[in-house]
Amino acid sequence: MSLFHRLKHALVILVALVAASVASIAQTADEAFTRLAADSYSDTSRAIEILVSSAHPNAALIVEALNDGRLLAGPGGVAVKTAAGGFVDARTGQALPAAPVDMKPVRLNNAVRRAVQAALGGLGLLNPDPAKRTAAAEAVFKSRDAGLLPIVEAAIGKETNPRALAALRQAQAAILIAKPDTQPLDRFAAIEVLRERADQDALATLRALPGDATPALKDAQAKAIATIEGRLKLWAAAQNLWYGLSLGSVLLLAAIGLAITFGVMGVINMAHGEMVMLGAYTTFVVQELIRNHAPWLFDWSLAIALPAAFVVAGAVGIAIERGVIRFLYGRPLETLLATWGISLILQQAVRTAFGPTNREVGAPSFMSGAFELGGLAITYNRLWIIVFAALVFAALLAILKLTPMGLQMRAVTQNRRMASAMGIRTGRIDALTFGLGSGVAGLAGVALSQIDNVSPNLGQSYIIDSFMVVVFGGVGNLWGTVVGAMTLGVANKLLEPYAGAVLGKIALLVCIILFIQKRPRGLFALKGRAVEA
Amino acid sequence: MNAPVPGALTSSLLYLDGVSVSFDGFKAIRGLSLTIEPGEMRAIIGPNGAGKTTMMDIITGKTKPDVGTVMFGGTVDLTKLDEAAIANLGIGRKFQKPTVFDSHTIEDNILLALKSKRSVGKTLFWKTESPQQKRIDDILGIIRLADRRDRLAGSLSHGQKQWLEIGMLLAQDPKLLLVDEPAAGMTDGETAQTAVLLKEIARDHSVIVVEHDMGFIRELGVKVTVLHEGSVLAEGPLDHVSANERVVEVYLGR
Amino acid sequence: MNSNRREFLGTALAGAAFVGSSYLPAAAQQDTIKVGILHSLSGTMAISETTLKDVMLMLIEEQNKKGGLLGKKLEAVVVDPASNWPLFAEKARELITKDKVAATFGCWTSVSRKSVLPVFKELNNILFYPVQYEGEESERNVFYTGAAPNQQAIPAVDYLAKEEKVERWVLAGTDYVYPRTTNKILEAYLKSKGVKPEDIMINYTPFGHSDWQTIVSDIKKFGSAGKKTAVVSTINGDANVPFYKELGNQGIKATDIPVVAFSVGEEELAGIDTKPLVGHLAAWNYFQSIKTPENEAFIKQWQAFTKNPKRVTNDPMEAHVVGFAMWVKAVQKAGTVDPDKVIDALPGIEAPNLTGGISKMLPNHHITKPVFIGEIKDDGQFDVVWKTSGLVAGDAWSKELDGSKDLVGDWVEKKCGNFNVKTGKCGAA
Amino acid sequence: MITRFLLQNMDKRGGIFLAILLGSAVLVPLSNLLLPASSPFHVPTSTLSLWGKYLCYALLAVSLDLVWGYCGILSLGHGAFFALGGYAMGMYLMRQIGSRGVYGNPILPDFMVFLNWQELPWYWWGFSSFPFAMLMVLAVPGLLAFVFGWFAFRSRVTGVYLSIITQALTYALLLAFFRNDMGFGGNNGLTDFKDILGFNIQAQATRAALFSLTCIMLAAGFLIARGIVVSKLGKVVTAIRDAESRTRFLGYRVDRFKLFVFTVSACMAGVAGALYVPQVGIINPSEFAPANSIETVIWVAVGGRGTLVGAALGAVVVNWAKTLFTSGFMAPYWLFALGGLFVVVTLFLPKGILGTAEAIWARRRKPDSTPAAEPAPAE
Repeated sequence: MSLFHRLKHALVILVALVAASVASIAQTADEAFTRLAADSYSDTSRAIEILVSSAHPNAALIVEALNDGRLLAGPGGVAVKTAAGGFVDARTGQALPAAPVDMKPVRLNNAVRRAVQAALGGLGLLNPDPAKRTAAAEAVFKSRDAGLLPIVEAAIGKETNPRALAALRQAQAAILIAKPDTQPLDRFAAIEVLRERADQDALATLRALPGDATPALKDAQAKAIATIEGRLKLWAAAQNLWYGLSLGSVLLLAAIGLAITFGVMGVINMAHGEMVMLGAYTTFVVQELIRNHAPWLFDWSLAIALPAAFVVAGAVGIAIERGVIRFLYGRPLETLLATWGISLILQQAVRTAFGPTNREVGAPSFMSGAFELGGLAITYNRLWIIVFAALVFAALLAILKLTPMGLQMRAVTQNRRMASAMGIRTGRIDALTFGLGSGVAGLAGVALSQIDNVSPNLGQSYIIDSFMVVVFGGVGNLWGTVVGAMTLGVANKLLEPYAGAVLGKIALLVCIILFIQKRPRGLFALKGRAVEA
Repeated sequence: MNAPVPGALTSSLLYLDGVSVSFDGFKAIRGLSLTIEPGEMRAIIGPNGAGKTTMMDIITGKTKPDVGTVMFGGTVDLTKLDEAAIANLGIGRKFQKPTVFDSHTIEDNILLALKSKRSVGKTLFWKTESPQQKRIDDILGIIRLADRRDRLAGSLSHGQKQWLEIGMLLAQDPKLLLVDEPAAGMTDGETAQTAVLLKEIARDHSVIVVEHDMGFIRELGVKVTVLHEGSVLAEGPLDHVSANERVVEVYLGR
Repeated sequence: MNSNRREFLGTALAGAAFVGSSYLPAAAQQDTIKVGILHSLSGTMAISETTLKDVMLMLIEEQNKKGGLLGKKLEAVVVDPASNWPLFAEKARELITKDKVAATFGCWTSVSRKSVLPVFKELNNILFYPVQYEGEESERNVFYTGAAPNQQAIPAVDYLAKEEKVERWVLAGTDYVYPRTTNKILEAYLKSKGVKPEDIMINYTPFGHSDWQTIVSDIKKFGSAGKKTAVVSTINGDANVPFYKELGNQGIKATDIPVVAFSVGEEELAGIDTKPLVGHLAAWNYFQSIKTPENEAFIKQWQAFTKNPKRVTNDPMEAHVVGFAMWVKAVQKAGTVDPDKVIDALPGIEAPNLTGGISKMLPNHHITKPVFIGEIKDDGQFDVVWKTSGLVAGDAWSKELDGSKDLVGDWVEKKCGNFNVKTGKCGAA
Repeated sequence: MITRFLLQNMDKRGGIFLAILLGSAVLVPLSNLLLPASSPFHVPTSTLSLWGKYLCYALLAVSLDLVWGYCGILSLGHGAFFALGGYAMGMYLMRQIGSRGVYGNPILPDFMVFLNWQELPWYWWGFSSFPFAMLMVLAVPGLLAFVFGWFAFRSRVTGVYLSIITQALTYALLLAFFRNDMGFGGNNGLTDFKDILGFNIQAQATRAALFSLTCIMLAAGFLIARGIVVSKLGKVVTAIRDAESRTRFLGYRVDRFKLFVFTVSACMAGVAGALYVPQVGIINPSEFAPANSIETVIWVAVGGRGTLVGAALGAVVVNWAKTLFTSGFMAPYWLFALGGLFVVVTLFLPKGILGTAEAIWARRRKPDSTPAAEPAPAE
């Protein structure tokens, strides 16, 4: 903290524009550049401090370069590699004719990184971009540095952007709460501001109220804390629900292909997980190709991987159906064994082809990061996965209900002989149905590559869960699969805070076992005398 | 042969009253009432979907009715019992599609059906005594399979399987037999023989026969109940029933 | 073998040991000296262990180029225990009795080591175990070339407390013995440094845990209490990738809440986009990025051997390099591959490690190692930000745990692995 | 009565199998202990313990064949019963270590000392007594099977659904036993055993005795299973497999028969696990892995479902192949071989080795006779 502290004090000086002699700037700058070249974290931190406090004309340039790893230093001096690829002398700002020879990038550790961010943040209070000002105010809020109060208050006076203004007021409130000599009236106002902010950080700030505050203040503080905690509890429940839905959508993706092969065709495909794995590896291969040949397409890599994964997994599925499963219709348990064997072969084949280690699948920019929605933190990748799961489900439903192929599939499922008599090529439909189920598993693989390992073991970790979802939801009913997946996902996440991840999962498994006793054919089972032959 | 038990609600052997059941909104049986007297043989006819098999399912405990009374022997409420208990009360059933144990020998099929204690312990330490062996031999004689007793049931022809299943019913020695389309898929000769066999059985058992084959029913010469859309349409001797306009309408379409 | 009935019917253990040891000189008379490699090549552990098999093949090939050992060529015997623990025991027995290996290099998980341990004891052979583990073990037939907890966990915590001013700790691990023990040790250590119990959060997850949303958000919550917070991760294997992905997505940056991991190395990072993870830490005894001539030569050799210029190296590989060098020296010193003589020769043997130091085999069968703290870089490598001034001796028994603080392993003087300094006896308290 | 029960209708195949087992029970240990290693008839200790392991698997396979081959219940969780039996034995062996553990605690096993357990959990009480432990070897798997089966069979969960929930059962147990808080040693399981009934567990004589005992228990398990199968109860059970509802309409309480067979089978699997642990030297939660249970199914399928002897044969053959395939140049290809085996057996050898061999034999002898009893697909 002390570094931060000093830095802020330095900023006061900077902002107040206390005149500094050109000579002293030059002298301190000398020290800073020597330190930058010293290859020591503490020297680097100190150098930043000096540069910023002495208002070196190139301070922003240097600090930003350091942050991006573009700052080079060595016995020959300090240079900045510009974004365009050229080189600039850090001291003079003049372009260098060629890449400097004896310089290495200045290294960062977390301490240096924090110093850099603080420097950027402090500089940011005056940034013309309101978003940067907001971020800077947020940094001040977290530091609660009393030395910055005058600047913050000055900034409030000039601020026109409402978001930045709110952030600045909160920063002011945070400083006022913690500062020992604040007037009680100001503190009351500060507590009110924090109560309105009402998040985890506000809570932490409120607790920083010094112990010698008046009883009335303490009372207000306690009330504000209670209000915030109550609100947070509600948000926490909502957040949990969100996690549950997100887990549910992952389960749905993993299980929905199975709902086709198992639910519609009655084929126990233990190699289903491997179809998911193949989808994930297809994503990897597509991304490798894009990285090597067309890097500008990277953000589209998943979109390109989707049809590829569908085709790869679907084709493997069709091959399995034609090669093995079609000889085993009417013998579900034998199918189970054969497909288990296939799953072992596929796993080891992938291990041989791609190596046993995890493969890196990158996230396109639109799937990285998170945003806040009220008190909810929503990560983009989870959001996209939920959307994707819904789309896949809708598409599948449409295929089954609306297309001629779906009609034929249902016909074959319900009465093979009759369908055959009506001219449907049942063998072809079997293969296509299985291919569809496998292809959908491949699509799931693309999505799962974003949140899980891309390794030969990927599929195995989902197979039991997938079966649970399908069986729980009721075989032969796609809606049942959705309800099953969401129920299991939410139940799992609601149990987790109380029972822990492991016990929660065990409890859920036991519940499913008991549930199947009650409804042997799942939540949405077909009834009727035809059920048992 | 079965005197009504004292305190019984009815003297009939089987008594169905106001029975209804529906599957996913489809009413398979609606307000069905039916009475079978001890020693009676009854034929049940009706077009496809009339609820014949569902009725059998209800009597044998496979399906539970939504509403209605099903009493056996005047005192026992069949809706409260499961299949095994009902079978042990003395209700035997022969399925439409002959269902025998394909991987057992013909003799073992009869042995399994033979009236005896059905508990786990009793079967584990079972030893076939000579009276039981004699009964098995008798039945094998009746169903004309004595010379093939060591063959696997799976190797029998369709008609022989029907007989074997009737033989198994005999071995069970039930008070009431439910026979679902015994003549289906048989040659004319076999059909005639089956009718003779059933009449023989009916001498000391109550029998319900479900059948499509009018000739077969005529041969049996018993009271007929016509089912339609889950309830009784007509009842009486075959000639009487076949003269009924509604019955003709149902069978021949409008 | 001129044995008679009585000998065999005598004390049976002696008999078994006799059978075991009497085979080995016979093996030595053959043309080659066999070295067993006991790493899973299929199943879930293949992800980590296959590499170690390749390293061993490379080292043996290298030694043969130098003329072999005791004038004979070395011969690698590779078996695949298929990530199946009982199969590990079976394969160990096969290596020793059927293939008559002089020593075995192998195992990764603790349970696989525990599974083969009785076999190595019974048949009196040598196992080199290259992975960091929970300690609390010192066996005559096993040489532990990976880190004990005091060579990895405690220096890392010290670093965070000192350099990053961490006051609040999340100890997150997979629920098995290594994290449990390490966290027990760390908890005791932190408390002894004045950390309050409410500033320590301990969390365990199952193997292969993939849904980290709740736990990461809990960590975030725990970290927003105003004090600097860090996560000490003993999360194992496959669970790391989804964990780090979730960290990145929920925006937990190393500057806010740094995560220091003990099971995440270059190989694991090869499966992750490390850009969001820059600054998170790992503590190891070796990093590929360490610039020493030995290490650069090794990396070059390895990439040439695997014909893959991008192939990474990691800590357990270095452990095998050091262990193999020590074994070679001990065999040369003993003049034989007879396990008893080699076991006696090993303590005190020194071999250069790849980071510029000289590691030494200690009487407790652990080795001295330097400790490095590295920060993850955006290219999947580590940038060493701190290291111990010298080499740290591996403690078989943790000083932080009540049960083991009085125990030392000493196979040279005391001839036992659990000598109790209080009672002055081996084992029994 | 018991002898009559066990030996009724003994056929040639069963007789040969029994003779081999009992012969091995006597001759192999003798050869191991008495013959010098140079003798061509000497059985080395490593072979002894390897085959001891195979025979434990064979007993597990026989128990699975009893429920799957004859009753049509495809249990994908039989490994759970095996592991529970193993844990019961392991707990006994742990308690036998006494104060010889590394920490020298006379009561607590090492892993408890190490994680600061203060006292022995209640479910460990009594395991220092061998008879009690042996009772538990039977009772724990038996009870679990009984409770599980009571629920499942009563509510008529059959076929694939049953398979999937048995898999869920063993998976739940896997997760539970992984937890260190359960007090079963977590992932490391129970290990470092010293002696059994006072005999050193690593001694050659003990190993020989354990091998002998395994042969005898396999023979006993085979006899019991065979006794059940050829009795009238066995016929009922087979009838259930082929036509469950028909059996019900004959008045048999299908759930009770299934429950009986399932429980007996679980106890048998428990015994197999109990014999396995002292010979392998470790028991850990990975034995609960669903993959292990599925592998057991393939042993039975390879040997010949519904033949008992075939199941034992399948277990030995597959595991022998595993030993072979996981060494030398074939090492990385074991999973291909295993996976291929699953596919080939289901496609081309639905009756397994023994069933196919028998069919060929029967055809050659009596070209016109009906094929042997063919296990119909279980639905």
